[in-house]
Amino acid sequence: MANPGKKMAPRDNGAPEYKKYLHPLMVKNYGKWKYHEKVKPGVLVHVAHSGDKIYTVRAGSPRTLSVDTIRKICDIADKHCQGFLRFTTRSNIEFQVASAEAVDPLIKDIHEILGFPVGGTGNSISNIIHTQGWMHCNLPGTDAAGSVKALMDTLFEDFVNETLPQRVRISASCCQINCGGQSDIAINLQHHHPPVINHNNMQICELPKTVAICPVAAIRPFTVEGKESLMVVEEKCMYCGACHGQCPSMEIRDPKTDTLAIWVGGKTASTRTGPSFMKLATFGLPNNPPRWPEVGAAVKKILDAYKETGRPYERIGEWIDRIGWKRFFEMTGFEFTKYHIDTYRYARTTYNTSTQVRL
Amino acid sequence: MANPGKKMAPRDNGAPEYKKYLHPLMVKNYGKWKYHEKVKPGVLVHVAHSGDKIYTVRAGSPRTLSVDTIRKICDIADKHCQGFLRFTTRSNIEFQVASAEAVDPLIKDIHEILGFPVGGTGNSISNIIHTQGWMHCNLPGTDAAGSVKALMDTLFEDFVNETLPQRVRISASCCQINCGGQSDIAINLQHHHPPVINHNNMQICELPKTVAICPVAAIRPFTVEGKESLMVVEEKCMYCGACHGQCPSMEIRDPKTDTLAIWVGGKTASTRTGPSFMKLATFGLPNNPPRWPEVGAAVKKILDAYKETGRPYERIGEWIDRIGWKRFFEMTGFEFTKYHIDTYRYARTTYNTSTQVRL
Amino acid sequence: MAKKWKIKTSTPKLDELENGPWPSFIKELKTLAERKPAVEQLLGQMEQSYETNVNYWTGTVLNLEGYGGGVIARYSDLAKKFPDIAQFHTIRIIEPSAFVYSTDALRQLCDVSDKHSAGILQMHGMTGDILMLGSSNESMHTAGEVLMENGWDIGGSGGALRTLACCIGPARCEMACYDTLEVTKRLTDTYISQLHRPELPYKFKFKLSGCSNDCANSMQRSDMPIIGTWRDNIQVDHDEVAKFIKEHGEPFVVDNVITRCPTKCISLKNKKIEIDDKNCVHCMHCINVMHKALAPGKDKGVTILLGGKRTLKIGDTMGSVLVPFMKMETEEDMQKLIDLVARIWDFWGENGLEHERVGEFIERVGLGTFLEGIGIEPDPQMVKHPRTNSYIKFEEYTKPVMAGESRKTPNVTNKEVEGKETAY
Amino acid sequence: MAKKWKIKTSTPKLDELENGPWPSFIKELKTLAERKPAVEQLLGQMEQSYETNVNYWTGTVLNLEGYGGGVIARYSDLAKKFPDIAQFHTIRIIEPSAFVYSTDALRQLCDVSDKHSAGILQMHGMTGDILMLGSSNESMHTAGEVLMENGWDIGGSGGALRTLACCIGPARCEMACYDTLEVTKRLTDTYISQLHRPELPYKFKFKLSGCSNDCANSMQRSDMPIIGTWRDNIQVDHDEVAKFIKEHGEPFVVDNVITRCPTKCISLKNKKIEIDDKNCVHCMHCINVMHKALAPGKDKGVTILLGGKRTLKIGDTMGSVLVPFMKMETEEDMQKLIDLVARIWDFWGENGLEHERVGEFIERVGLGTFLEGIGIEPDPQMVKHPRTNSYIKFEEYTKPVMAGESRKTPNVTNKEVEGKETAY
Ligand code: SRM
Ligand code: SRM
Ligand code: SRM
Ligand code: SRM
Ligand code: SF4
Ligand code: SF4
Ligand code: SF4
Ligand code: SF4
Ligand code: SF4
Ligand code: SF4
Ligand code: SF4
Ligand code: SF4
Repeated sequence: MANPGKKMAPRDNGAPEYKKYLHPLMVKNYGKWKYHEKVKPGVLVHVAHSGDKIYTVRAGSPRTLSVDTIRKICDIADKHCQGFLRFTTRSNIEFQVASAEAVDPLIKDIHEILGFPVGGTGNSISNIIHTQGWMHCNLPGTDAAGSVKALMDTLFEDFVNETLPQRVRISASCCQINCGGQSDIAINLQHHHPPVINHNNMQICELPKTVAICPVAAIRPFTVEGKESLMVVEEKCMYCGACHGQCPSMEIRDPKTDTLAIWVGGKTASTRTGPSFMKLATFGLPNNPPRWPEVGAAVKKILDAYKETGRPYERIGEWIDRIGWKRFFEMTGFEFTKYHIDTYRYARTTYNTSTQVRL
Repeated sequence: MANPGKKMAPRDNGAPEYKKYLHPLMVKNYGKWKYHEKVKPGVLVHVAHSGDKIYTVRAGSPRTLSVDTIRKICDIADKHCQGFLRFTTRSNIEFQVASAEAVDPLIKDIHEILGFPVGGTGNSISNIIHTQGWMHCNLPGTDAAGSVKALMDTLFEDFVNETLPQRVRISASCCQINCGGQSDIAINLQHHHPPVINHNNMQICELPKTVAICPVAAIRPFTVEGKESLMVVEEKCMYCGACHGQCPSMEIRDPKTDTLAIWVGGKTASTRTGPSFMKLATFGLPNNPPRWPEVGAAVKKILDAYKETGRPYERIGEWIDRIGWKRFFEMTGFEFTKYHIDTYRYARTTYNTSTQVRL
Repeated sequence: MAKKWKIKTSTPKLDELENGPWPSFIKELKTLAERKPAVEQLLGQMEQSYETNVNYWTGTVLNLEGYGGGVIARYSDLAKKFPDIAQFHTIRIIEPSAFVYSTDALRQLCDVSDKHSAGILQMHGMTGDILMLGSSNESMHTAGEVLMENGWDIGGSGGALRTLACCIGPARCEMACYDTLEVTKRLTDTYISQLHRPELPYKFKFKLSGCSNDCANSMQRSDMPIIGTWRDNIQVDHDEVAKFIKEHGEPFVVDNVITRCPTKCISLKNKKIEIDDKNCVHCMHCINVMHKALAPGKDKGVTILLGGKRTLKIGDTMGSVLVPFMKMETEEDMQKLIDLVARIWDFWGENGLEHERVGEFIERVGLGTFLEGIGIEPDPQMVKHPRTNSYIKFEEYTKPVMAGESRKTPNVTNKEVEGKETAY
Repeated sequence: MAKKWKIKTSTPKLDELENGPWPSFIKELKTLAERKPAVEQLLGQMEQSYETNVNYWTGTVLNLEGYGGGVIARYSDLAKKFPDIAQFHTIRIIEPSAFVYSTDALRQLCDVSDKHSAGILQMHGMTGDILMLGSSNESMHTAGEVLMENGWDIGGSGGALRTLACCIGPARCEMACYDTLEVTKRLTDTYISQLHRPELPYKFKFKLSGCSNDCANSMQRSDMPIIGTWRDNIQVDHDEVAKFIKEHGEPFVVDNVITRCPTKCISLKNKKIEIDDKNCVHCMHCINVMHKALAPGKDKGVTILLGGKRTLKIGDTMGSVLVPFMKMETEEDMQKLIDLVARIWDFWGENGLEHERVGEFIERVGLGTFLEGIGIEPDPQMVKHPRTNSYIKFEEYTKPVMAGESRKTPNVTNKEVEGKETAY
């Protein structure tokens, strides 16, 4: 056991040896899979060239887990899965078994011992990826985990069923930095005005760095009551918050005016239409803990419209491209405002430079 | 007759009364056309709801016409077309007759009296639109009309026949300002270095305007031997020539280094894929009067590749989009260089941000 | 009229441009050179350019007195050698809509050109004007006056409105969705003063096409493209559809019509064409291919776009949608259009920088701000898609600066935050 | 281990997040709160945030001595009220490739977390790390040391390389075109020092996906996406194609496969699938839909992209193609990749500004200049299309300025032109 006072000796262990952590069927058939099939929502079977089959049961997870729960997860994996399991890139838990018969008893234990749902495969809404929020980050204006929990309750049926036109990925982030990243539907917190500066608390050493970080050169050195500080040229500032990440005394957040925005059509896969950025659907939703009902209602509107008119294999962005943004705004009832029109660097490339309009 | 010395009295005549200049069949069936058909290359027939037919014969023209030739054109129109004719948006001449039988005698006169070819309709290469060049402009680095004449000689068969996958529009411009505009294939003159300043000839009054016109703020006030002048920050300048339009003493042209470039895929119609900008195909072609053979050869390469693999209704830009730029450069033999990669304002939007590559 | 002149200048380079099947502009010039010394000297100067790759024209601003814009003045740098082209100006004459002429009208132009300038007419300039080349400072006034007397007028230059241009439209095209010729004339007449006198931050061009095929090249080459369209259903003649399918075969229709529709809203079911007109974007393609069977709807009008221009300064721009649909039939409709133009010119006129095209202005202030300035509601059809970045400037807080509005001391945020508990 | 603790803090707002069918993170915390005062106080602070919408964490830079990056330090602004979370740091632990675990390994992590921090594990952070929340300045060292002793390692923060992440790839997916798990481990091990110690202008992320489906979200969320592909023909099992068509019908295949191919290079002729592989862009769509009948080719490798990141400063970027194809099987291939990374880090490292992601750097200097800097030939596959503006900077004349290279006196052009004849 280490001595807390002692300086640690640098050791470059590197990545854990994943090979020790693979289910035996994965080791055997590594790189030799032939195809997969859907068994039922939350359950997939992968068939190897050898004829081997591996059944995967995907369970939802709140991502933030107590060690107590993880130990229970391990118990289940020991009992059913030869002591192996994995997590997905969306924080779901995947348990693997070697036979079809083993699936239902496994699911039973997941439900009863963990109380976690099984789903998230195929044309469902998988787990919402999200960020630290008020649990840990220094920058949040909202609690991503909280709004995600409330939203997943609302969308629960779409996690355990596969009835959407295509998979729907959702992310939620607690500030404009957006560590949650792009998704079919992305929720984030928006700032409504330039940073407010706490001149008393100004950390002088950071000033030049803070000046340099502003993408629109809105920050200038400034002297207040003899003390060096900074000021912000309001016309230039577009409330990005980059300075706030650099300097805590540039306060970009404002509990009175910060709101939530919803974005649609982000996609990372290069399938068919290629990756695409998320686009603003609606903004100005109140930051309303503990259950953010307005966010749930807005997401529902998008999903209802998508379910009504989306075609198979059409991701949300592709669906909107086909029906047109006019129809999207009509169907969802969101207002299209001047704020939806881009104003940043590549704004002009987003204008409709054709006569192609729906009338 | 006006007195040359006398100040003219302002008169706002406005546009000529086009109604007086319409062929009688056009007047009668104005707005009541039903469909058209191709008769043969250079000849179209438009059929009205009334059953009337009007035959249009399209003749090529060098655009720059002597009054002598125009009078001959008038003679032909008087003889065959009831005294009416028109020009197209690409400087072709259109003669109109009321019956199929009248077509060939008209063509005979066009050929014999004018020596102009008939063609330019449908899937042909129509007249090349072009600019003033050394005949009149103050900015040219080449003679658009000359290179166009030489090029149309080369492409003559494609004017009088309709054997391309789709219409091909070509334009030629004598400087980077490019009054000729975008086209399926566009030729222009490229500058290779920042403007050279003639300090002796500097028109002082223009200096602030010239400083202001530079899109990249490369021009700064400067004093040479006590005289006010300007200087150019080379790193910033991208040789656009905007300053030269404003101030003749900012000489952007250089007979030793100016070259010609060829661009492809410009399109103004919103059909199918929407309008698109022209893209750099090749550059550095010598500015080689009187017949610019290198330009003709390069255009030929593009057309040959297009003829070989273009599909019906596919404009050049749409064709390249389908086969990919890699193939385009392979088929034409043009080198893809770092200069083909955009460096201007929207450069990033032109990068391939997907895994979609042809291998 | 002018007496014969013997060509003495040798032009070996230019002579090579008399060869080949395409009509030669050099031949045109030589015809004239026989009786016009200026044209011979023009050939001489051009020959020298062909040898040196150097241009010998210098331009300055020159106005037809009382009229303002419309003349492009050129002085030869080789005037010592070629005295008759020391001044060699072009007059930009406003062409009739859709470039239609009676031979009488054309002959009249020829006579003016022959008498008062070099006898060279370019039919037409890229903007659309009739270009009459080769007047001197003096003869340009005479030529101008004669033209005026005969009802012609001259086009724009400098910071003025430019001559309009349009496609043949309803005069001879079944695709036309509005009267391009008439609207072109009406707008020209309405704005004739702006065509003569520079009043705008910079040049402004209208081009009018009867449908999305855009035969007038308006999208790329005009500040305000006005393009015909319709808002009801495409007219389908089912008998003609059947004939077309019989003639060309189903695969042809699938490959060349169905799969080419940008929104995939047209389909072939049981040998019948079905169109989901709600999703049609009026691109014209299916109609172009099957023009006997399909036709634009009956409830026609125009889409109005803004901001197209060539590459100078900010790189090429195309017009972008300003008014997705507007009727263009009655006097009222025309007044609406004129009102719209007024609002644009007012806002851009007040806030645009010198030499700033309207597209550059929109790029600088942003389309949203621009719409607010001219009093038009934002519409999702104006954009390909909404913004992709979260950098929204909520203007209830900070308004963007307009040109001329620059504040000496910038508005800064340096308020104190309310105290936060601190602990360590 | 830790003794039971009685929760006294009331959290009415948070309690509402215990309702509903989805697993509750609040329940997770409450479980721990019963025996961990820090977690109870965490709940207390969060409850206050839920009431005020104010966040109460302040961050500073804190390094695990001798290791550099890997800890995200947090100090509570409410430490007076909640003393046990005065320090509440997160340790970023490098996860195994593709997030696979034995229960032994997981239990080991649980024990460390339970003993030396709050007992909260996030599986996983958005970058891919195992996040162990709730250490103090002191316990973080102990926790770190125990982890190290057991073979774990910690992830990046600040200007360091970040923990890599990859999809399940060959371990359980038939689409995988290369060994994402192995390459992830190899790269991690190779660059472990960069993961610990900030040496780069700013953070750098690799994400690895076995095919274009990009299940690791690499395109949008990593500086260097490495994505599997192939360069020979798609493998077609014609019997399975026939079965698929029989089962789903031809129209389904046309509507969902044929018409969805981005380059329309796949067609259905006489009930047979034909692919013009030269035009296939390896998008995976047809294979996704007909995955029993179609499979990626046999000559597999990777496409390497560069420059993806989230929105900060320049707006979102996606990776763009750097190497269209590269084999990724042998030790040699791996060395090539490592060499490529070295060239990128060298050039960006030398010329990048502080806090400048590689995508921002490329945007600033231009892709062409960047390629030259790292010694890679331009390839048309790197762009959607060549430039559309004529503003080419021919660098034989003027070279772009690199960061740090700013010339005090700018290079100016003020040479005289050779005399031109002037006349008037
Ligand atoms: C398990 C996982 C990989 C991992 O290493 O963890 C995975 C596994 C599979 N993905 Fe994925 N994808 C996984 C995250 C993703 C992501 C990333 C994400 O969700 O954040 C994407 C990119 C989404 C995007 O574009 O924004 C992704 C885009 C795809 C696609 C492309 C979808 C499309 O746009 O067409 C396919 C192809 C398909 O659906 O046939 C795909 C297909 C698959 C297949 C069918 C691959 C296979 O043959 O095994 C796997 C089962 C899918 C299912 O859920 O039914 N997977 N897949 C990830 C599960 C996340 C989860 O818990 O829900
Ligand atoms: C006469 C003219 C209009 C005028 O007022 O002068 C004209 C006339 C017609 N155009 Fe056009 N177009 C004319 C210039 C253009 C231009 C502008 C240009 O060439 O600079 C374009 C835009 C080109 C571009 O996108 O860059 C143009 C794009 C079209 C298209 C769309 C083509 C496409 O991309 O699919 C059609 C539709 C078609 O081909 O079926 C079209 C169709 C037609 C039709 C068939 C319309 C009709 O039903 O009468 C006419 C006969 C076409 C032919 O030549 O076979 N016309 N057409 C112009 C002839 C120019 C010439 O002398 O060659
Ligand atoms: C004559 C003409 C070319 C031709 O041979 O047909 C022409 C010739 C000139 N153009 Fe142009 N432009 C002509 C149509 C165009 C077009 C095409 C069009 O209007 O459809 C364009 C592209 C569209 C646009 O407006 O951008 C065009 C874009 C320019 C520009 C670049 C504007 C820009 O913002 O990108 C300039 C330079 C400027 O405005 O500063 C320019 C400037 C000029 C000047 C005035 C150069 C100068 O600054 O002295 C040229 C005078 C030449 C001369 O000696 O007569 N010309 N110019 C065309 C006008 C004839 C007419 O009135 O019919
Ligand atoms: C913990 C995590 C969110 C989560 O709940 O999972 C996170 C949390 C933070 N991110 Fe992040 N980012 C996390 C993944 C991401 C991702 C997603 C990814 O890596 O796939 C992104 C988008 C991709 C990218 O790299 O751009 C992301 C984009 C940022 C940015 C914006 C970078 C940009 O250039 O746009 C910042 C701000 C910065 O770098 O200045 C940032 C900064 C931060 C900081 C360090 C805020 C700060 O400056 O103090 C947050 C610390 C929170 C905390 O208290 O732990 N984080 N961050 C993720 C890291 C966990 C892990 O190691 O596994
Ligand atoms: S999104 Fe913002 S507030 Fe949330 S974890 Fe990331 S940096 Fe922190
Ligand atoms: S919020 Fe962004 S734009 Fe505003 S001052 Fe800070 S860094 Fe600059
Ligand atoms: S392209 Fe340039 S040189 Fe040619 S006419 Fe236009 S402005 Fe003059
Ligand atoms: S050529 Fe263009 S970029 Fe260079 S100094 Fe002149 S205006 Fe500026
Ligand atoms: S733009 Fe349309 S209406 Fe005008 S000529 Fe072309 S096809 Fe006819
Ligand atoms: S006009 Fe264009 S968008 Fe409309 S149905 Fe025809 S092809 Fe489709
Ligand atoms: S990215 Fe491709 S290889 Fe990796 S898990 Fe997804 S489908 Fe399989
Ligand atoms: S992988 Fe994509 S591009 Fe290739 S054939 Fe299939 S659908 Fe077409």
